[in-house]
Amino acid sequence: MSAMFFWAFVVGGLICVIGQILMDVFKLTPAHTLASLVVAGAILDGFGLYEPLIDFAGAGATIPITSFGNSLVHGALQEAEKHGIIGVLTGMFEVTSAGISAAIVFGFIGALLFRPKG
Amino acid sequence: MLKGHRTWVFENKPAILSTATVGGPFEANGRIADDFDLLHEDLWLGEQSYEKAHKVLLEEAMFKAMEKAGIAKEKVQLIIAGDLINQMTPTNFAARTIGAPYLGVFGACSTSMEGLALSAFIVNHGGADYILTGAASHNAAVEKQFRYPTEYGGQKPPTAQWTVTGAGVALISTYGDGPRVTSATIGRVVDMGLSDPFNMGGAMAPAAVDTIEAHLRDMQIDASYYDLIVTGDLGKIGREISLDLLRQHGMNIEEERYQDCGLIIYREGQPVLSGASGAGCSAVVAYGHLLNRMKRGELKRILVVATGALLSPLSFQQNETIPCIAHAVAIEHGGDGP
Amino acid sequence: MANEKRKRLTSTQQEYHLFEKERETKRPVAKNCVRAFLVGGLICAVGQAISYFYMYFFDFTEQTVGNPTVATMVFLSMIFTGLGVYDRIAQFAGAGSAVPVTGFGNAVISAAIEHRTEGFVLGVGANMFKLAGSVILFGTFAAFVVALVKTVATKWGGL
Amino acid sequence: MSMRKWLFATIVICVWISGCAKEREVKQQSLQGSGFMKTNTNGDMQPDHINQQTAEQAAARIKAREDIKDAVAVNTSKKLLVAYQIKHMHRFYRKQIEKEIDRQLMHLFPNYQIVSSSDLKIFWKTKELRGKIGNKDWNEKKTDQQIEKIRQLSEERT
Repeated sequence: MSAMFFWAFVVGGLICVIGQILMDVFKLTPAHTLASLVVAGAILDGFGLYEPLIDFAGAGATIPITSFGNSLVHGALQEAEKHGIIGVLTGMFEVTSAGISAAIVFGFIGALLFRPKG
Repeated sequence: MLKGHRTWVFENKPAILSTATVGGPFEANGRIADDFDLLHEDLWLGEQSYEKAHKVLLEEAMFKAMEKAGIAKEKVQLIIAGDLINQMTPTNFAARTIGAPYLGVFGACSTSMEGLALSAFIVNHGGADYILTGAASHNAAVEKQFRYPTEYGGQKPPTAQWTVTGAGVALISTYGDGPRVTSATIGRVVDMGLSDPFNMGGAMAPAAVDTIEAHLRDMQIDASYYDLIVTGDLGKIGREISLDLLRQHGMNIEEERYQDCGLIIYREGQPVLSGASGAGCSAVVAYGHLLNRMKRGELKRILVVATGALLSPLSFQQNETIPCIAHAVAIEHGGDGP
Repeated sequence: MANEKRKRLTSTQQEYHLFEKERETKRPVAKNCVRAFLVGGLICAVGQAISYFYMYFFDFTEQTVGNPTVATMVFLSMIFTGLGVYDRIAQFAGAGSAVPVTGFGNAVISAAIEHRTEGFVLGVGANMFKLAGSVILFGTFAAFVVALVKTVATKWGGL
Repeated sequence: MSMRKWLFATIVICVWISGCAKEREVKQQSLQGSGFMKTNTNGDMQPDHINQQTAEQAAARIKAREDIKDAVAVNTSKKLLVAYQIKHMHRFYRKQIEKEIDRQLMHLFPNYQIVSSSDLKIFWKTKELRGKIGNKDWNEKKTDQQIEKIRQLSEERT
């Protein structure tokens, strides 16, 4: 289990370093950086490479935003298996709903509770 | 009266009767906290929104300036002011409160000197007896509009600058005593093709250089005529670049006599990266700190060159470069001009 | 794109670019990367701890623990954002706090908090995704393309 | 400034400590679990309890693989539940290893319905169940139900 923590730290940290390089060296805005990483995650899953990374690094691969692209592809593929090509469209948010719905719900609660501190 | 190509000389020598500056909590921890008339502990100023707080900053500075000069608001014949928020609503609302005739001006961070130049011109030619001029900015309101939500975690590069929360207002008149506004040079838009909104200093430096050179050329004076040439908000990088540019152009200028409002206002160690910026930056430093130093006799003649980056978030997203401008106004003690 | 931009510039502008670049404070890339690694790694390790917590005390498996973990991380992100701490951490950590899902949460929540003054419908509702929206758009579209290609390839390409 | 630094440091430490605390917690718990199991296996086996020979054999077979760290198994007369942990450096190939082990088990124990998983949660659950089998009031029916429950859990997907 401690190996899991170690690799989660290392892999998660490395994905963040890639993001930092995109921002600092390629001068991308944070929004561009995150969008690029999400697309990268989706493509990696297309090649079947992201799941093994999750098996290996656990939260180190599921917590970075790249996993968002991965789960979108996963949902789409799962549904596609069941319902054919139309499943690609309908299954997309099946797996990712947690991140988005949590962000929406907590975003609203946050707006009720807090004011920007500046 | 026009002198040279684009410099006005004010032969009636309008006086700055009084000034007032208001700042926020971050400024209260800064280097020139003592030069503020009013400092707020709360970034919200007790208001419902940052935009409202922004309006209050300017209102308070205006009332304070009138109070210090002993001029009732009915006697003010014109307000020339501006800020950075869309359609200048904070200034519009502040002008509504005062109720005097009002001209809103936008020159981004150069608004303070744009307003002062216009006010001096109008007063000089008898267009008004008393004019209130000023500029304000509010860190959170400006960040919200130009960058990201204030609580958003985006790392700012070392070239970025910190928007001042503050308002500086001056009351201009030909009657009465005070430092005199002797001349002003209106800048032209200079665009050197830079497009990084997190590096305004680098973009604005050529505009400042252009205006300083034009002013000295038009007035046929040397840089050493002024005890201090102070730029608006070039920050560390912009100041260095403009100093190098001036020297490259053969201008003899001493390091200590060439300063930047964006570097004066905050203390070393405050997390402002390259320095301060914002419409309020040159306004609070010039109308507060610098005029106080003139009153104490430390400075006799200063040239304030307020710099502005005339971009919007939209123009940046559409890949436009950053057009920049700088307006210079000479303020002299007692007003014995050249 | 950068080259195209440069071509449009006059020679004076190009000259100034070089002049300016020489004097510009460089981004401390190496330092930033180390910080991003440490903070990003730490956030992921916390995520790992949370998922073990859920696995141990509730009936979640490694397969299903992702959702509650992500939700908890976004919740923590809300607390830190609301207290005005997340942007401070981010100035230190850079991508280290932006890339994990907490950064996604921060983008949504900071926009929501910021625009509360414009009301809950036109302010919070309309602006919530002004930063994070692009992540959802590009993620969804890329996933659509990838999944489509893969489905078509396996069905008719005999892969 | 110093205030801000302090605040930041505090948060980092808090987050870190809470992370570590959780880890320790989990570790302790899992240690307790293994102790629990030991006392039970060492205890006297009741004759009317289900014969766990198949399970022992399966666990030993899986444990013998070089990519497996630990394995635990439970069986009834019809079902065989095997849970195992893959060595960390082999986790990249988790899917292949799972398939291989499935095939291996089916080959070795063709008379059983096989449920196998490399999931940590399933491992914990199986271990717990293995411990319970020694209890007096435990019977085959209960084991069967439990195996069914674990199978369902292991098949859950998000």
